[in-house]
Amino acid sequence: DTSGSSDDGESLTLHVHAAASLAEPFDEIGAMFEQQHPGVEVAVNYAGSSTLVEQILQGAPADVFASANTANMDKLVDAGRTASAPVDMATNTLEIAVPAGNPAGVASLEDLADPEVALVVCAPEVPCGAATRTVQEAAGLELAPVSEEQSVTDVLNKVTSGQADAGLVYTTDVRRGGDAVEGISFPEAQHAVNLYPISTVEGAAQPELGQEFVDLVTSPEGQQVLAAHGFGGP
Amino acid sequence: MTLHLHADVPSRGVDLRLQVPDGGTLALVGPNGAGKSTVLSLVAGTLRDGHSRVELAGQLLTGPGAWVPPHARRVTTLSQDPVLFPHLTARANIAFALRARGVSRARARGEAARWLDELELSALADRRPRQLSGGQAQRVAIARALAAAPQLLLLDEPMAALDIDVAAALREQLRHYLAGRTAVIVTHDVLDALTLADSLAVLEGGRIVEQGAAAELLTRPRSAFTARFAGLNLLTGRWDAGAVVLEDGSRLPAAGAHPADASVHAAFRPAAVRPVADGGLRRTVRSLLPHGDLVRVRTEDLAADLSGQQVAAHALRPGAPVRLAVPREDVATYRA
Amino acid sequence: MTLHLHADVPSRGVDLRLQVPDGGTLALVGPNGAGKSTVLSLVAGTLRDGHSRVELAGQLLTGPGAWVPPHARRVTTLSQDPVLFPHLTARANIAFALRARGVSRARARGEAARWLDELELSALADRRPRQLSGGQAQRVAIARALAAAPQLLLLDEPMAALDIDVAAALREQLRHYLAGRTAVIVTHDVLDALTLADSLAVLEGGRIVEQGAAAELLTRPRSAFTARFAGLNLLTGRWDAGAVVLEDGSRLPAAGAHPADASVHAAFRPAAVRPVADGGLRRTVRSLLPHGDLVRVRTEDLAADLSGQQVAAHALRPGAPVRLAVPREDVATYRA
Amino acid sequence: MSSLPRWVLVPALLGGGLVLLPLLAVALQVPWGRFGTLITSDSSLAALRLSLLTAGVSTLLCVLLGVPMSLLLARARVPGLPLLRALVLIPLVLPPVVGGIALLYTFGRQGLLGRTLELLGVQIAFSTTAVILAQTFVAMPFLVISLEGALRTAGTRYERAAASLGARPSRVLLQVTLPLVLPALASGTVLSFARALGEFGATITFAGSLQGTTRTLPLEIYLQRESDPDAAVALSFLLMLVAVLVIAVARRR
Amino acid sequence: MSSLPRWVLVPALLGGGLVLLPLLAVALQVPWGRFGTLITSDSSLAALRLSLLTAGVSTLLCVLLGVPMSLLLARARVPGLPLLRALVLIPLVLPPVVGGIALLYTFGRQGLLGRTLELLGVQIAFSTTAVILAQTFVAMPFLVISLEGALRTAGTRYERAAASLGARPSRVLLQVTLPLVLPALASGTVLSFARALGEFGATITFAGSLQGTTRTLPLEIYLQRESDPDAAVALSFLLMLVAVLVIAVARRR
Ligand SMILES: [Mg+2]
Ligand SMILES: [Mg+2]
Ligand SMILES: [Mg+2]
Repeated sequence: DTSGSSDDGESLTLHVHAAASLAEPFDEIGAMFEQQHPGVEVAVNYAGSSTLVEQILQGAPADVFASANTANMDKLVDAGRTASAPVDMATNTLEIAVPAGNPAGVASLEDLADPEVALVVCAPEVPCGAATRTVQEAAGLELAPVSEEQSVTDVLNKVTSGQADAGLVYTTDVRRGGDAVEGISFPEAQHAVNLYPISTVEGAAQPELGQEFVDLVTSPEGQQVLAAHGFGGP
Repeated sequence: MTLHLHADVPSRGVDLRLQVPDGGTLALVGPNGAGKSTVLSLVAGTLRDGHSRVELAGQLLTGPGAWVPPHARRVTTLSQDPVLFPHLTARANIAFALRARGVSRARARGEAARWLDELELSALADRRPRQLSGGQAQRVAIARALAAAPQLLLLDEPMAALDIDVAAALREQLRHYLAGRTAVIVTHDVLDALTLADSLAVLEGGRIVEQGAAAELLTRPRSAFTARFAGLNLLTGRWDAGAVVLEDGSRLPAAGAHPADASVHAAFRPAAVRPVADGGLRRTVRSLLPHGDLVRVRTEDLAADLSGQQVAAHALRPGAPVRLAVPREDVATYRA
Repeated sequence: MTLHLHADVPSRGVDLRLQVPDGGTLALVGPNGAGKSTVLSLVAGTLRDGHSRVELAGQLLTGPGAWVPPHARRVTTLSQDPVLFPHLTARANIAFALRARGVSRARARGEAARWLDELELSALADRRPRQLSGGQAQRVAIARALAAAPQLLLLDEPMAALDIDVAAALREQLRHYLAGRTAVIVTHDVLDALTLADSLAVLEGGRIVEQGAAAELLTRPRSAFTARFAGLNLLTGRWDAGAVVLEDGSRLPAAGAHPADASVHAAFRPAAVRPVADGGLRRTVRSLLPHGDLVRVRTEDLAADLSGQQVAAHALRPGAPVRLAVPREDVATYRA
Repeated sequence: MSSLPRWVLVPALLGGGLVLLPLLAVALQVPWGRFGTLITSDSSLAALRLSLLTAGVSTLLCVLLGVPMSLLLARARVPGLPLLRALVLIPLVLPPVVGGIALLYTFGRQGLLGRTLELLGVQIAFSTTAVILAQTFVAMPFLVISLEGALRTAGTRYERAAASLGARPSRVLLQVTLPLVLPALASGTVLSFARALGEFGATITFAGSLQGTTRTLPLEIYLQRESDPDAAVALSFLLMLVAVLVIAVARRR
Repeated sequence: MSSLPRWVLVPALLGGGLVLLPLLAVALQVPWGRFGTLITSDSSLAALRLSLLTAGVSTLLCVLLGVPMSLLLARARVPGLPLLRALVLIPLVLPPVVGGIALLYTFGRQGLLGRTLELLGVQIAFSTTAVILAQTFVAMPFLVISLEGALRTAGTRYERAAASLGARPSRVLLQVTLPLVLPALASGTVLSFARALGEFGATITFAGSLQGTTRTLPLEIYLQRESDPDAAVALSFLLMLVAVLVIAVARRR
């Protein structure tokens, strides 16, 4: 049985749908949860938050949904598929990512307006792009990016591969990029703090376990893991 | 297993009726496009066009409200191309036909071996078609067709792609196997018609222009095509006291007895024609071509096979006038 | 434009030398697999195997250190399949050959029209190959080949795929065009050899077994293949006072004058053979086949064209003994 | 001897370079020292195992369903066949993500068939079955395009000969038609397998990405890019290697 | 008449359903009332325009480079040809994202050729050129696979006849070989165009996404899914429509 939705008591699978940016902390929290609940397997489906909402609405087995923004969590709420009120579990703020060595010599947000700098940002249609727009307006800057990507991951990849001189990504992404990127924080980032809500899903196969997973994430233990990967507190 | 056919395919301008008695072999001859292939496709069931009717051994195969698919007709076609299945050995090709009619695997193997033996193919049993010569492949195709035990065999120029020697040998074998089997053969070769068929139908423009016993038709042709096919000269005129009076008034002495003024055909072999100094038929030489050890001289409407000496003595060359005579006893006449 | 060829292709067991003088036409005959195609491919430049040498009009086309690609050889092949370009009209097919040798577009159009006219194809100028009959297509192919103005024309069974009538007409046209052109023709048809070629080479097993003037070779064949190809009976024996003494001791009276005991060939037409009650050569009938208006009777080694009366009078049927005689003057003899 | 004009080499080499250089570039990026370790990690092995299993089953489905489709497209004479052929080939050119959306609309819980299937207790989306469906959807046209062309080229003369010998249609199909197009069938099968193995967009959209259940090798590569780019490159190279082997085997005659 | 056994219909219809139902499902989801508005928005039109332009140029490149490659693969007689053919066909089966990574490693600013190109003042990253390169990379094998098969099937007898008439290789190629395989060339060209039009993964990985410069229709569809799913479905349907038309034209004989 690969669907994992069996409740024959032998082994239970908890289906967690989490935004791709949560991959590393959630892998760790999942392992912790499995340790605390012998016989339970945590299966995390990582993808863009909007894809996850769509998949849950189309019938993907789901116990927990962790979104990278409130807009997508709201979609699930509006569809009546949340089992409890969503809880904010983390925040994330924008940071400038530059390739190792900072070849374009970027030092501040203003430098990104330089037409010589190949800047990559998220498209306004996706959450990180909305945040970028807010920051840009707060700083009164006119940025001319060479690309407006679908996801923050695509932005990060353009920077790590050296295609772009700079990109606007979340703090956690700079950390994920490892040695290939350097992060430059800037004060305007505080104008666009991104909230990560988490909720159990209506119609879940494991409602109690789901709630326990949400509780673990919001517990000090879980928060510590998130912080270790660069996330801010709610 | 008598075949009754009414071929009526307006799209190809074919409208004719044919019949082949049980055990008989009918040769279909005629120029390209005369409708020979149409007839074969109708009988084989690969053509369903028009308002045709095919009845074999009392069963309506094609007709109003009737349609027996090709595989259920028990009509097998053997064509110029042996169409041996390239992925099967000679033996397996023959066994295929046996298996197709329900013979068990074990018996099919034995029977295939018998057929291979019969056609002197045993040494080639395990060869694939591409390892066979044209004649060998065609022999396998014959064995395979016969192994299918068809009620009617269709032969579509079966020897056209073979070397002369091979064709002659195969013709003999076919003659043996066609005896007693009902068959239709389409051919461009008079030898096929004479060797293999009892009756002959000459097709032109989708119609039958001559029909009858093969030997009779080919010795007493009535159309220019049949005469050319049979290798004979054919003239037509009125009978007048031991001679045929042609359209231009010239007289061709001939054997036969007919009422005066009767319209008659005169047929004679090119080898019987000789050039003469006086009398004879006045013609103009069109071409000279070697013909075996003789020279075939063609005029407007006649062919003559002459020796080199004759050609030289009468100074025959294209454009030259010539007078041609035929011994009376070599000119067969019959009512037109 | 003399052709000198040394074909040496060990992988196909071919090793022979040939020569065609300027303006001459050589016929290559022989059983399947004798090496005829290998010779043509070597000359055309589509085969580069072995240690062969091809020299045309003084230029080394294939040889040690020399290799002229096919398109630069000015050697054009005309085969059984006309290989007309299917996307071009008859006119454009001919114009292609002209354009290929650098003729301007305007002149090519005019010259193509001339060729179409010459071969009576003008009415078909704008047809595509699939709208042409076999004979028409082959005439376009001839026009196209001639329009290429090759130094050497290779003909690979050019009439093999045509109806008898069409083949005969085309043979005449080819004869006209080959006069004065250097050409090699591969054929299975004695008519082609006699009509089109001045010299003849008989190939067997990759070697030349007979070679000489076509007319001479075909009236005085020296091999069984050549005799069969020429349609003659061939016997070999010792000369003894106006007769050929065969191996079994029987005597065949024959024309000629040779030293006593000389080894000689005797050749005679099947039509010259007649059955006799006494004497003659003792043979057994193998098969009877209609042959024009006669019957071709085959024995172990002889063929006889007899009338129906003769067959009936001597009760000839497969297996029956027969005594065959030939008028002395019809038996040509020559030193073996 | 080839009789191609020599200038043909220039664009041919340019084109070859355009395709081959990127493959070489990936090979150069592979961290060869860690290659073995990277491709034998738990998640890599799970992905490889799942990929081979699903691609195998998908290929089987492609053959079982695609061969009859090819036969109909090549042999049947009904009006509208060109349109049908075009429709069947769409997955070949559709962005796989759109293909995944289309599959969701069909087999998803609220999809065309999904509701009925749900009532019957069958859950397809986000299961290994969904991966197989997605792969079959994108890979089938490769089989059809290979086989249909071969069936047309082979023509019907052997089939007509077999029927003339009295063989029923099933016998003709199994003993004549299919053996004759075996090379094309083999080649189409292998192309389908390779395409199924490389399938990404439709899978992630329709089946999700769950280790051991729906996370095939391409999805694992995509995920690894985030955390361990070296592993992603190593797995990409592995995938390319399998694809080359598989195509080389398929196209050899 | 078709002589297929009747049971062939069952799997054929199942397979047809598997491919056709999802297409139907998308059609049913299209918000027909707003269809016109959705596909004529600024961003949709910019994406459509860019897609047609880049797919057109890519197709031209596929023909210019792919025809010579097909000729070499079909006619040249050198050892290792099956391997070369397999390598050239890889993009057919490679997950496009991996293709994009491979292109990055080659033409990226720090790639194999990218550094040299950068020194020469050629900037490929984030340009329309990058989109065209990505599309050409993934679409070329479609042209090669169509044309090479046709060239093999057509054989060399017309070419040999043309050479025998004295035609030089270039004349043979342009006036005999190519006209003879014109149907396959047309079909391969149209398949390439369709594939280029649907290209997504390699483009987003290699070229980025900027309205009017690199954001083609598939990227626009993907982006619209985030903000306006109705628009995404409408654009998907438009893309399918173009693909069907294009393939139907290509495969009609
Ligand atoms: Mg009979
Ligand atoms: Mg015919
Ligand atoms: Mg001459």
